[in-house]
Amino acid sequence: MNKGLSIVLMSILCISLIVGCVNQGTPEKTTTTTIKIGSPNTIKAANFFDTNLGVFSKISNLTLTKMDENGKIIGNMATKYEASNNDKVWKFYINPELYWSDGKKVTPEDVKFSVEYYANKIPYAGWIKQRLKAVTVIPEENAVEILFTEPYTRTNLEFTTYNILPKHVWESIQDPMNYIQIDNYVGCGPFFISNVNLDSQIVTLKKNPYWKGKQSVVDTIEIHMYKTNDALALDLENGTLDVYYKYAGSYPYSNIQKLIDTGKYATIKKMNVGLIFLGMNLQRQPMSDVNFRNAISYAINYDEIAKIDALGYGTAPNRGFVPPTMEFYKETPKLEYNLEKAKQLLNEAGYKDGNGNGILETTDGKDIKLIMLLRPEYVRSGELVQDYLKKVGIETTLKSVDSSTWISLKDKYYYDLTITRTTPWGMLMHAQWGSGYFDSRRTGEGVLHNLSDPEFLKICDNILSTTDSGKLKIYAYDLQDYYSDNLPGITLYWNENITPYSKKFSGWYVDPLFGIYNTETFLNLQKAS
Amino acid sequence: MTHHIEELKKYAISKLNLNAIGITIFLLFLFIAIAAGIISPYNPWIRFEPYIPPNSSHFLGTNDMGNDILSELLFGARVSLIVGFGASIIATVLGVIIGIVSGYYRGMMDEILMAITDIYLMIPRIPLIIILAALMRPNFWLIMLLIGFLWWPTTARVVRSSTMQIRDASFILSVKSLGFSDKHIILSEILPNINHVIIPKFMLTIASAMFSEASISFLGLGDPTMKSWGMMLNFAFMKGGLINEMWWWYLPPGLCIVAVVFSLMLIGFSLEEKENIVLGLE
Amino acid sequence: MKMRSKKIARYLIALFVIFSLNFIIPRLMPGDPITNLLGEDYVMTEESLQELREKMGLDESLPIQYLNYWNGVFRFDFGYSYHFKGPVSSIILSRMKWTLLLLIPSILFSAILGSLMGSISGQKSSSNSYKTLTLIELAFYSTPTFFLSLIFLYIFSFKLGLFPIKGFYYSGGILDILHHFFLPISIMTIFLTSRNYMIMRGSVIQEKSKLYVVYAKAKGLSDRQVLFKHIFKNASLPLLTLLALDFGFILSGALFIEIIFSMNGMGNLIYEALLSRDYPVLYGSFMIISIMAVLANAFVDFLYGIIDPRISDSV
Amino acid sequence: MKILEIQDLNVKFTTPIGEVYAVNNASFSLNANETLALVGETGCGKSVIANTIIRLLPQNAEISGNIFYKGNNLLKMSDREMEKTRQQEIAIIFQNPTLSLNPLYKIGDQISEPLLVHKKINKKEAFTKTKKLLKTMGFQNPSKFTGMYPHQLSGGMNQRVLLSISLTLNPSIIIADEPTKGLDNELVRDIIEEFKTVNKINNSSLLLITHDLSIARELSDRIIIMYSGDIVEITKTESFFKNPLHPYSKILLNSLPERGFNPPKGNSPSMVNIPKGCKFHPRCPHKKKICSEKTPPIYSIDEGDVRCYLFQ
Amino acid sequence: MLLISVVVDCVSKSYSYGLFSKRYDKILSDISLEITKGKTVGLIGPSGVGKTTLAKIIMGLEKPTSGKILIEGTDIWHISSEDRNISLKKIKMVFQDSQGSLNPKKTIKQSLYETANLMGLDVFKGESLILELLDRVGLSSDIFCRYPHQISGGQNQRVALARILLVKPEYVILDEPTSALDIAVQAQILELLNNLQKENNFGYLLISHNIPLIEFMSDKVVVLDKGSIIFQGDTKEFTKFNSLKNKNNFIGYK
Repeated sequence: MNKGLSIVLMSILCISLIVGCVNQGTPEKTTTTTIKIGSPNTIKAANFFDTNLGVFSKISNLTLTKMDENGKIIGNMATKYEASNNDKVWKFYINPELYWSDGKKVTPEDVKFSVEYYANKIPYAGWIKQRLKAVTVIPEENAVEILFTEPYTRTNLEFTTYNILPKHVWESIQDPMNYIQIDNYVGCGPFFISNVNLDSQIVTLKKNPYWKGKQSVVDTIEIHMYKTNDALALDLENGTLDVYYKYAGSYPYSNIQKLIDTGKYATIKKMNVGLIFLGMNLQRQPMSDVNFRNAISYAINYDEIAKIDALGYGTAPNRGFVPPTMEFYKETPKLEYNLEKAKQLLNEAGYKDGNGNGILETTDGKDIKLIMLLRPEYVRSGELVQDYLKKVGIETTLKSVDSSTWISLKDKYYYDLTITRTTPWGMLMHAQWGSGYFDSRRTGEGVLHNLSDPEFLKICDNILSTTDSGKLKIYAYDLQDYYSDNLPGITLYWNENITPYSKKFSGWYVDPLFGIYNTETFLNLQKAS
Repeated sequence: MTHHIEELKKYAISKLNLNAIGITIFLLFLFIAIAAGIISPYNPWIRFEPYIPPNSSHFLGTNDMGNDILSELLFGARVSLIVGFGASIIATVLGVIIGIVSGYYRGMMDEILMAITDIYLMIPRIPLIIILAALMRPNFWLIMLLIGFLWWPTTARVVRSSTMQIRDASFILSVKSLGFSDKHIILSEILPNINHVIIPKFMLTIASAMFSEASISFLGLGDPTMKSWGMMLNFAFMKGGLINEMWWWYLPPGLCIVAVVFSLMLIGFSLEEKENIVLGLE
Repeated sequence: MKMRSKKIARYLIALFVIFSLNFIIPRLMPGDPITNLLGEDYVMTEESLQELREKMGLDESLPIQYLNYWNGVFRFDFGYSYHFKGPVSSIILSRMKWTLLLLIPSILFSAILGSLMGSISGQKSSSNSYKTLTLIELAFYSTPTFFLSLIFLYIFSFKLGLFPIKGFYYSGGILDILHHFFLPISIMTIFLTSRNYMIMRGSVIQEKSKLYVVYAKAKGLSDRQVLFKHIFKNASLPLLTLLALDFGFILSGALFIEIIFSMNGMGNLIYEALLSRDYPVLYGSFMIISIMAVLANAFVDFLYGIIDPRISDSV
Repeated sequence: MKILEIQDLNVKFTTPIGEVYAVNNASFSLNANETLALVGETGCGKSVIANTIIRLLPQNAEISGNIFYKGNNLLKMSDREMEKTRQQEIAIIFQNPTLSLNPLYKIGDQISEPLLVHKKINKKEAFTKTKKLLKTMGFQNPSKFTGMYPHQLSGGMNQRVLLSISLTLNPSIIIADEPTKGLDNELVRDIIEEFKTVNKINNSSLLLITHDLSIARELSDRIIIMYSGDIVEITKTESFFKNPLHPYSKILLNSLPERGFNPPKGNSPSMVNIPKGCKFHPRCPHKKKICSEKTPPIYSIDEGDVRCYLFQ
Repeated sequence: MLLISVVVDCVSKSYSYGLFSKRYDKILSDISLEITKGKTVGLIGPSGVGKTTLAKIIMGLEKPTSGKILIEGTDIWHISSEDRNISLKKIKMVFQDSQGSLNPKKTIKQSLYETANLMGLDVFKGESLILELLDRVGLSSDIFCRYPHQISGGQNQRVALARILLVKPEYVILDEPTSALDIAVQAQILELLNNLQKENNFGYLLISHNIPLIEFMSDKVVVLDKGSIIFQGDTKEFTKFNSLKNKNNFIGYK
């Protein structure tokens, strides 16, 4: 019987080696150029309006506008755009050289259809529905005019995120949110989505044969989706992939050095528009006290957090919240780590350890014991902050929850402190400069909506009522000063987004919104010699 | 039982000494858990330079926070064993009570209790505990309670079937006829006679609980404030320990879990084999 | 007949309770499923939220929701998933086939390997080489699946480059699928084999002290004949039962393997549904697993009836 | 003709509580066509002898001596040879018939199994033979019977199945280890009849191991009395009941119902605390000094062999 | 007469299966007999006719489906459970499986002491009484620290008897008390039983399938078959009945 067993085991070993080797030998097809992107952003359904597929389709279904390298909004599908009548009428001139991947021409009708389609069918485009009066096509100018019932200054910014759809394909689709299509999403960019395969977790984009613009050297783009960062990192190190992409995110800092050591990759470092911050429940004592907030801002060792959590890819932030990469950034005082000052400020603000148990008390004599609500990825920062606060006499309990629970608990204001991040789009939403995270009149998954100070709301409204860049600058400064004085959120660090790419290709282009994933990148990519 | 086998059995001695290995490993870890405060080189919460590879002052280097990994590991023994023991005590107490009541009193009570047990057994436990852990927010004690309250059915079944085997034994009938109370019979007559199924089951439950705690922690649903081995592993994988080949970070907690679970299973299985009881079934 | 109807009643009650649990537990959880329908940074008006809520029936009172829930169960309609964009039943079916592709070969291989090795080891329980084998198998049994998967992934896929790191397939060919499945199936097989091995070993050790085994030897059967003609069949009964009872356990092993190998199967589906609080998918998955677990138990009961005549006679 | 000869058999077990001398210097022989009863109290080592003959003792047994079967020493046989000897030459029946049969197989399969294993004939043939055998054993409807499972039959029926199995290959020796223990009087009656039938239709020798003197009386030609691992008396059955030799034999007979349940004094020694010298001496009414010092040898006298200094 | 006996009056027992089922298995039907102090009633019949069930019913371990159990005139199922327990104290039972009737995990000493405690005896009095009783049943105190499996079947049965003597019953049911014992030991135990009866004026119900034993021990014999009594009378009549029946191959052999 021993013999029989060993035969079984041997044959299993043999099969494994054969299977392993046969597939090893599959030769790379050299006739076509394929870019393989590894991404931790996974798609749940082959639905065009899936958050991540929406990002991936930015190069297949162009948006009306886009953001350039410097954060300025420029035309994309529209060669140019203009706003008139107090920002109520927006006119977009459509590039006449665009063709859908099935050969039909892109017309203003498609844009009109898309805008109305979003307004009527797509829940997250509710703002369009609320304001939209009419969309008119001006055929002679190859343009569309979008008319709103009220002024909307952020239209050009909003339209950086809406992929224009081919009317002849989508008009028959009644329920787009639940529409599933695996092959051939007709697109008008240099590439179109040719296949969304969830079983192999690959999204494939092929060259749009009717693309009239600059021709890419890339024939196929494959986006390989991974459920764990480890597997993704291993495939990158293997050289199976060409580039890493995560929407609004960086390659994990801890894995970068190893990847660079393979010699196959270079990195693009770009200051993140988003950031990591300590949010506070401003409706509760003692966080509602600006002096308290100010005092604890001195208790945090920003350099250490940046070192431990961002591994040197982070920098100590300013009191003005907004990172330098944003338009109209104002230099506000640096956030400072000064334990003595923190203690002194707390003392001055009336937080004293009256009963000598090592924990400070609020003015009404209760020990300050705070609950810090965290999603798992911020646990380490949380541990650090907990330790810092302990040093000034504040007890903190960490509660780590999954993201849905986090959302529901923070919406119910069941927390004292939380650590969360802002995304590039998030920094731009609402009245920009991160205001969308604080304005109590809003709701949303990632936002705290905990600030109802009239002064703050006024600044937001000011921003929302103008497209004039001179005025905007003033208001932006106001907002940053407000942050600096009131500290509704304390930035922990500003960080850099690192995107590793294979040295086999060069010509990567990065925009602040979508990182390297944009048409420019794929049109400019060159095989490195 | 046949006399023939009885006669031969009297002569047979168990040659299984595997559990000596198990007991040695387990006692070693028990010692570590108890003496963690004395034998660990540092306080596991103190921060040194992060990501230091092993050297003479940090035998297993430091982690992403700069905590000494060896100290974390030694303190982790305490946390992991408490989870295991706590959960197992709850599960065993529940299982024994339900099993004995069901097996001793039989009848309607038995029908109902066993129906509940069967249903419990069919529920996919790991997914359920993942949900419940997410629902009630990860907390060390809570995870322990949850595992305890979900892991009793197998014990209950074994205890029930052993109880049923001996409830009609003459010695139970004779003490019953002598006028002893049910309480006395259960505690003093039945319990000592089913010890041999409870103890290995208890050991296996500890192993299973530690195993589950590690799995839950790996999904990020563990208690981040407790440095259990599962949480250490979670951070090691989350912060690039595997990718950066920092074997000193992810292997030790992994191997410790394996070793303790291994030792407990070894003890459990050896005891079960000795008593010829298969895993948990009638 | 009585035993059988009692068994059936018990299975039905089990299903009822499990189904009801599936209804209750997700609703006890904090986190509004509506918020999870939207992307992180998008804003939504309260009306459209309300509209969606109505569409999903979340605005009804709990008893009504419960009735609707049962109504769905009977029509095999597990609702609609806004996350996965489709009827839950078809989502589950499409995922299930891959999970079964992972599970069925592993269960089969492990049943064969585990029971063979376990029974031989049980018969020769005092032999040192089999004691060593037992230690090795026990070590595998003691290793959490995720840990084993990560180590294997690292060694075989990364260091040796033998197998792909993620997914079910790349190009879709049979060899390609095999290539992708080899490592996950191997891990699952190793894990389940160790488990079957331990069960079988214990069971054989128990059986071999029984009189019929001694008698079989006295009939002049060799050790191997005794093992495979007599002990094996009797000893495999507990293995069968445990295989059915621990269906959920086996499936959760698959969950971790699927996450680590980025495989889009049932395990990952549950995990994703859990993180996004996708009630319909959660119910659906749990229900399918529960139905499968109950069916597995019923099937084993049925098998028992065939294998063990004492059972069918006591009916 | 001696078909089985046991010479100086010693069986010792090493156990946690010490060494157990289960059989000491046992020598006896079994003649062709003879029924030999091995009688003794529980734990006196009689079953150990049976299991030693077919070599089914646990591994911690230490055996010395010789067991010659038709001139071959069974204790020196290879495992392979021994497997062939079992059932074909020497068959055994255990005391608990229901537990001796595999609960998961049909009676027919279990009866024909020795034919399949040893004779390598096909299943159909084996079944035909099985049914024929069952008919001769007095089963009216063998076809129905072969399709049943052990649990569907009574203990007595199963005992008959075991007997049938032991006859399948016409062995030279059948060992019956307490075939009637735990059975009702009625069944005991039946089993005795069965054995008588077997003796008629089969020319095999029977080694009957029992603690029940009445069965020994009904079935056996000769009788061996064991006490605490020692053979104390070997005699013709008839003469044993008329004139027992050993003092132990006497008290044994006196405690029989028909002799008025006369209780002996004292208890048999336990396995580990065996008295020196004659093991029976603490209870013996005739004990002499030498009895507590030296184990008496076997003395052969007219009526039989006896291990007692009274016959010096 | 009633006051110094245990009377089984028209007792029937059936078991029903399942919750909703109507299926009954009738084990005993209309059994009546009387156990008198100082006398032995032999109960004989093939196995599986309900002898043990009857014993359990008399012991109060099971409730009869119909009929009465009167212990010295008290119908035990028509009184409170406390009163029943008091009545039942008068009846004790000796089991067939001598080895199994003592807890294998307890030493002989523990088993006996527990019983003494139950009887409310203090340690001192208990110990002397136990020693006395051990002597009475023919055991020396050196078996005190042994476990049941370390002593022989006969000794176990003696311990069981000693334990019963401790609780001072008036009636003892002997369920196959010697069938697992060797013949020589059987004779010893029977002698002991007879002596104990003489000393304590016990009423015995002796259950056995061994005819010579029944004839040897009993004053009256009851023959049970298929749940009903087919014969009841004194031993002489029984011998006659038996030899008659024996021609039709009814019970056993000699």
